Amino acid sequence: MKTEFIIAAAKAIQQSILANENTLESLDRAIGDGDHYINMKRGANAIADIAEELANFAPSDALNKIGLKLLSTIGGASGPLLASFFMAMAKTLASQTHKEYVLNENVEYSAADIAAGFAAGVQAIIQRGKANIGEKTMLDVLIPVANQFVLLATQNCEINPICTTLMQTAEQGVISTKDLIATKGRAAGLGERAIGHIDPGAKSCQLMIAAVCTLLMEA
Amino acid sequence: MKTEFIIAAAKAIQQSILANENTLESLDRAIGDGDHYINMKRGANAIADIAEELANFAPSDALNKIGLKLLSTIGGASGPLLASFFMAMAKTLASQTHKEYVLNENVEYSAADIAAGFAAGVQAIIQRGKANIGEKTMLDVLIPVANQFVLLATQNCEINPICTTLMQTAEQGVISTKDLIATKGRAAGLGERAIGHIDPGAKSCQLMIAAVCTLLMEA
Amino acid sequence: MKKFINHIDHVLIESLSGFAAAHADLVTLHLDPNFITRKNKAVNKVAIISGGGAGHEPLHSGYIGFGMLDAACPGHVFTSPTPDQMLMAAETVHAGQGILFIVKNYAGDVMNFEMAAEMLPFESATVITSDDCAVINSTYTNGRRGVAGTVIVEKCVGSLAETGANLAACKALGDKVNSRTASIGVALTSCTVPAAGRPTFDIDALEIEMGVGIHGEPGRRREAMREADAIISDCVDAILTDFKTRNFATSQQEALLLINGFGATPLMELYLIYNTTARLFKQHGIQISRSLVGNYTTALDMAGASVTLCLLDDEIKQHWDSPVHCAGLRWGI
Amino acid sequence: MKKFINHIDHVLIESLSGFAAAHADLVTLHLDPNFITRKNKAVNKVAIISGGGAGHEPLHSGYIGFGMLDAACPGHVFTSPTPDQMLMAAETVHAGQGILFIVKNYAGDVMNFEMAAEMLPFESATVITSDDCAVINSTYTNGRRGVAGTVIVEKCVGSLAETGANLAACKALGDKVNSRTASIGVALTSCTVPAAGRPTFDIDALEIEMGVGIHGEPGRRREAMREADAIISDCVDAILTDFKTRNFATSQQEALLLINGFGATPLMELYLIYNTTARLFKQHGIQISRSLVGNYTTALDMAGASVTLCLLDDEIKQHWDSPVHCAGLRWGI
Ligand SMILES: Nc1ncnc2c1ncn2[C@@H]1O[C@H](COP(=O)(O)OP(=O)(O)O)[C@@H](O)[C@H]1O
Ligand SMILES: Nc1ncnc2c1ncn2[C@@H]1O[C@H](COP(=O)(O)OP(=O)(O)O)[C@@H](O)[C@H]1O
Ligand SMILES: [Mg+2]
Ligand SMILES: [Mg+2]
Ligand SMILES: [Mg+2]
Ligand SMILES: [Mg+2]
Repeated sequence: MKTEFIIAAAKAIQQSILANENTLESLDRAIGDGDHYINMKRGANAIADIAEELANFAPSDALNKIGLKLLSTIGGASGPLLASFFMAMAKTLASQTHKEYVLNENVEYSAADIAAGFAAGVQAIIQRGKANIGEKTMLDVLIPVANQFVLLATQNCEINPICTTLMQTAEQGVISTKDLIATKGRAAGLGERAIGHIDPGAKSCQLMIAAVCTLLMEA
Repeated sequence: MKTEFIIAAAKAIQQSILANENTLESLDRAIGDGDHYINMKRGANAIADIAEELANFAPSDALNKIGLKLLSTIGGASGPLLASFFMAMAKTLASQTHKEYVLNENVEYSAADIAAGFAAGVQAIIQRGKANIGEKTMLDVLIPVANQFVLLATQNCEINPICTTLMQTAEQGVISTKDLIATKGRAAGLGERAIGHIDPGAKSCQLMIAAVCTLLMEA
Repeated sequence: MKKFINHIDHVLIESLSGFAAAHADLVTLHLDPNFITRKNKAVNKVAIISGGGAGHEPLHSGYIGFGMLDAACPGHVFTSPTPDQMLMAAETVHAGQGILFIVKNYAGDVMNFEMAAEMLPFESATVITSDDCAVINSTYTNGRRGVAGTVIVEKCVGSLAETGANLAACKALGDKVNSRTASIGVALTSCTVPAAGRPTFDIDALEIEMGVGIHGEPGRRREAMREADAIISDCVDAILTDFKTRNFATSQQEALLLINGFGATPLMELYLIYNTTARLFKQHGIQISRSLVGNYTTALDMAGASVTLCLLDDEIKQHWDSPVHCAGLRWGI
Repeated sequence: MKKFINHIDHVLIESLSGFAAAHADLVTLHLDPNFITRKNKAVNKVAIISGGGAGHEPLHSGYIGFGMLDAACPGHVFTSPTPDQMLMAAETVHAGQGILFIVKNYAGDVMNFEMAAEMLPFESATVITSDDCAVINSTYTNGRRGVAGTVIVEKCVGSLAETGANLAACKALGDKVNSRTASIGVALTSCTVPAAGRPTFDIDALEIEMGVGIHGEPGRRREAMREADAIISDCVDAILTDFKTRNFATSQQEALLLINGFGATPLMELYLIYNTTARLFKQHGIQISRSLVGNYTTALDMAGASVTLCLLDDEIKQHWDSPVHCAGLRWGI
């Protein structure tokens, strides 16, 4: 993996978030406080703004910087959660790096390494937010995706089928939030009234996953 | 004049005011603060409420009581002005009464006496409000009506033609306010913007005059 | 109309009762006629009485207490109170040194207070506040309206009266503060008088009313909605022009800046307005040394705000800074 | 959306700057990261820091000053602030006795403050306020929201900290006040977040949102608009039921009643609400001995109000009554 790719992925995510303003905003207006799009946009823009700076770092360090930047720009519930994700993923990847980093060089990671990093990120979200699957949060996308990712990577699947599957899993995760009662996050106060609405954080995670997968498949 | 007539007139006025809610309210909303109907209604209802009590008094005393009651119920600009009218009219009529009052008996007043009382009332409004004709206030109705009334009464006109003329004069007075810039009252702040709007106080005075004249003509 | 009310005929009494109950340590409510007095009657001082239509809360009842008013007479919503209220209030709070009425300059208020003063068995004087420079003064009209600057007049006169100053001195200070004060308001939406049940004026989503009165009276002109700084800049210009026209030098002057919300404008926006206003006045050489930001003279549920500048001198500053203990204004005590 | 703003990206900074300028005697504004501190740094006491999304003014910046907070960290409108703000604020106000964070119970706020606390080089504790009884508490959810009762917690803890009490004692008092406090809110209209540009929720002219949150979060249920007393009666019942469920006796209890406006509801209506609320609580044997009526925890331009009842004991009463000198709350000083 090259830091270049991380930067390209961050830009793809930014574009996808910006293109889904109406969706994200109206989802959070329905069962939250309406700011999820603004929060995600602020975060995505902040990362795009430091793209040049990130280019100087090893992939794991770049991911950690992204985490710290998100932590100090997003705020809200999604800020510390997404920040925790990137910082934990960075930590796991760093532990798999054994060579001194040379600028712009590729750092060798297996699909399994990256899947482990992703899973560690999701685990950090679980720890930080004390939520789990079925609580109508971003975890309803992230946990199934992490599980699939680890499974497929250890089965030595090709990148394209992995991406296709993860994108599908993420979409199913989004849809699964629709019929749930929320027990974490702002929608937890709504009881039955949350039913019928998709969780905004789940949707934005799916968008981010799709953006990165699409990029990988195009490459 | 019998106090009975004053009470009947008060009730006719009350009905006319209540029947013109929309007109009075929208006129004051356009160039005032929107409360003129509410003020007039409060005053008219308060007089209707004390009708029984009024029946015990001589006409001039009843008029004075009406003035005091209006003073303590209407408030706003129209309250002290209308109160001053009735108290001054009462004073003038009282000065024309020379016999001890016997309950329910008619007190003899010539049309000229009553016209003089009316004119004294209008004079009191002029003094209290320091306004005159052409300032887009109730005086644009009251001054021409008072002048006509005194003129016709001293010419010994019949009651019906007097009433017909006064009603016409009042209506002309109302219309005359339409093209004026206000220089007194709340509309004075509006400058040119007041043009095209009828003054609410002028309209309610015209309604009151018409109500009393109609009653007289029916009698 | 969506309001917390039970019946339009009871809004006033229920609200006054709530006010009196919430501030039972400070005030006493008298009904029929309605007026509110200080809990602890002052002795041997000029008694300060104000009043006006309801709907401008905390004005005037919220300014009853040590260092400010002795009594307030609330009228119906946006309607002047009546002389019987003022007479009874005066009788209750008179403390041997006469009565000073503080009256906002509206035909109704002026005439009702005038009639009360004529009937009053005590010595009295009246300060008429007329700080609203939206209405260009003219000998042909009944003059400028009294708006948020009234709070500054009541605070300073109340402070002076507490020192035992006589009626003439209190009136003189009130007139001075009033003359050194100018205000202008802007409405984004209309207010709705409960008894009317609908907005006093219609206003477009893209319009503002520049120079609006505190009863929703139309102002100087209807304008296009613009960014805050452009609107505020016009307000600042109106105030500076007003002082200039009245021959008050503003450059190098120390001043009190009051940003007043009309009732439905959040504090967040009022502070944003303060930020720009203070900057612009400073650019004109005015030194803002005292500030007040909040809902001090409201117009029911109108969205909008007014800017008030009061040119300070040592006397006004002293009386502004002195302790005050009211429901709506409190410091030093 | 009709607001006094220049550009949605500058609302926060311009408003904070206005706040700091208007209260330059009380506070200092720090930018990037944004936080506000007391002008005069306290010495040798627990430093109290709160924070949360902007749009609830005067919460929290308006409660910085003697007897209340040492610093506040404002987030973007309705969005939790971030750990870097809290860390810098803590560094600036730390006075040798550790840091107490007061945090309203929202996933975002709790997690951001938690991360700050983990990174903090000082001893710290956190009081999480959760007075909103609209959200029926449950082990399955992240619990009740922190709303207007937060002001009472901040006032009392601030007072105790001023006496030199240690971190554990401050945290204990904060937790106690929070547990003895219950609130519920009602919205008549939605608020509009500047960056969103349109109302957070749609609501009919004949509907209210019972149990609304201070960010316009939906509440218990959408109901038909009714007369004030009927709405308030439901609020009172919700609060009494909540205390009962939590095994707090309310009968014969002395209490503080806070009627809080959400931003666009006039004081006149808030006092009317106070009137009914106090009467109903009294009918249930509660003795209302302290009151606060006004806009203390707002939701931008939302029309609506909340009722908060805090069951007093001698300790809470003492710390509520003690002198406080902030932009948004001041007495005895
Ligand atoms: N405890 C939690 N665990 C995981 N995700 C959470 C948790 N709380 C909230 N979320 C996610 O955060 C999203 C809301 O984010 P956002 O709107 O940015 O923050 P806020 O709720 O503070 O306004 C929710 O849709 C949900 O997916
Ligand atoms: N100085 C005045 N002289 C005569 N009439 C006046 C004067 N000022 C106001 N008015 C009358 O009072 C009317 C308004 O009455 P009203 O709405 O009841 O009181 P307010 O203006 O205090 O709200 C105006 O339409 C006008 O006719
Ligand atoms: Mg949100
Ligand atoms: Mg009127
Ligand atoms: Mg009026
Ligand atoms: Mg949020």
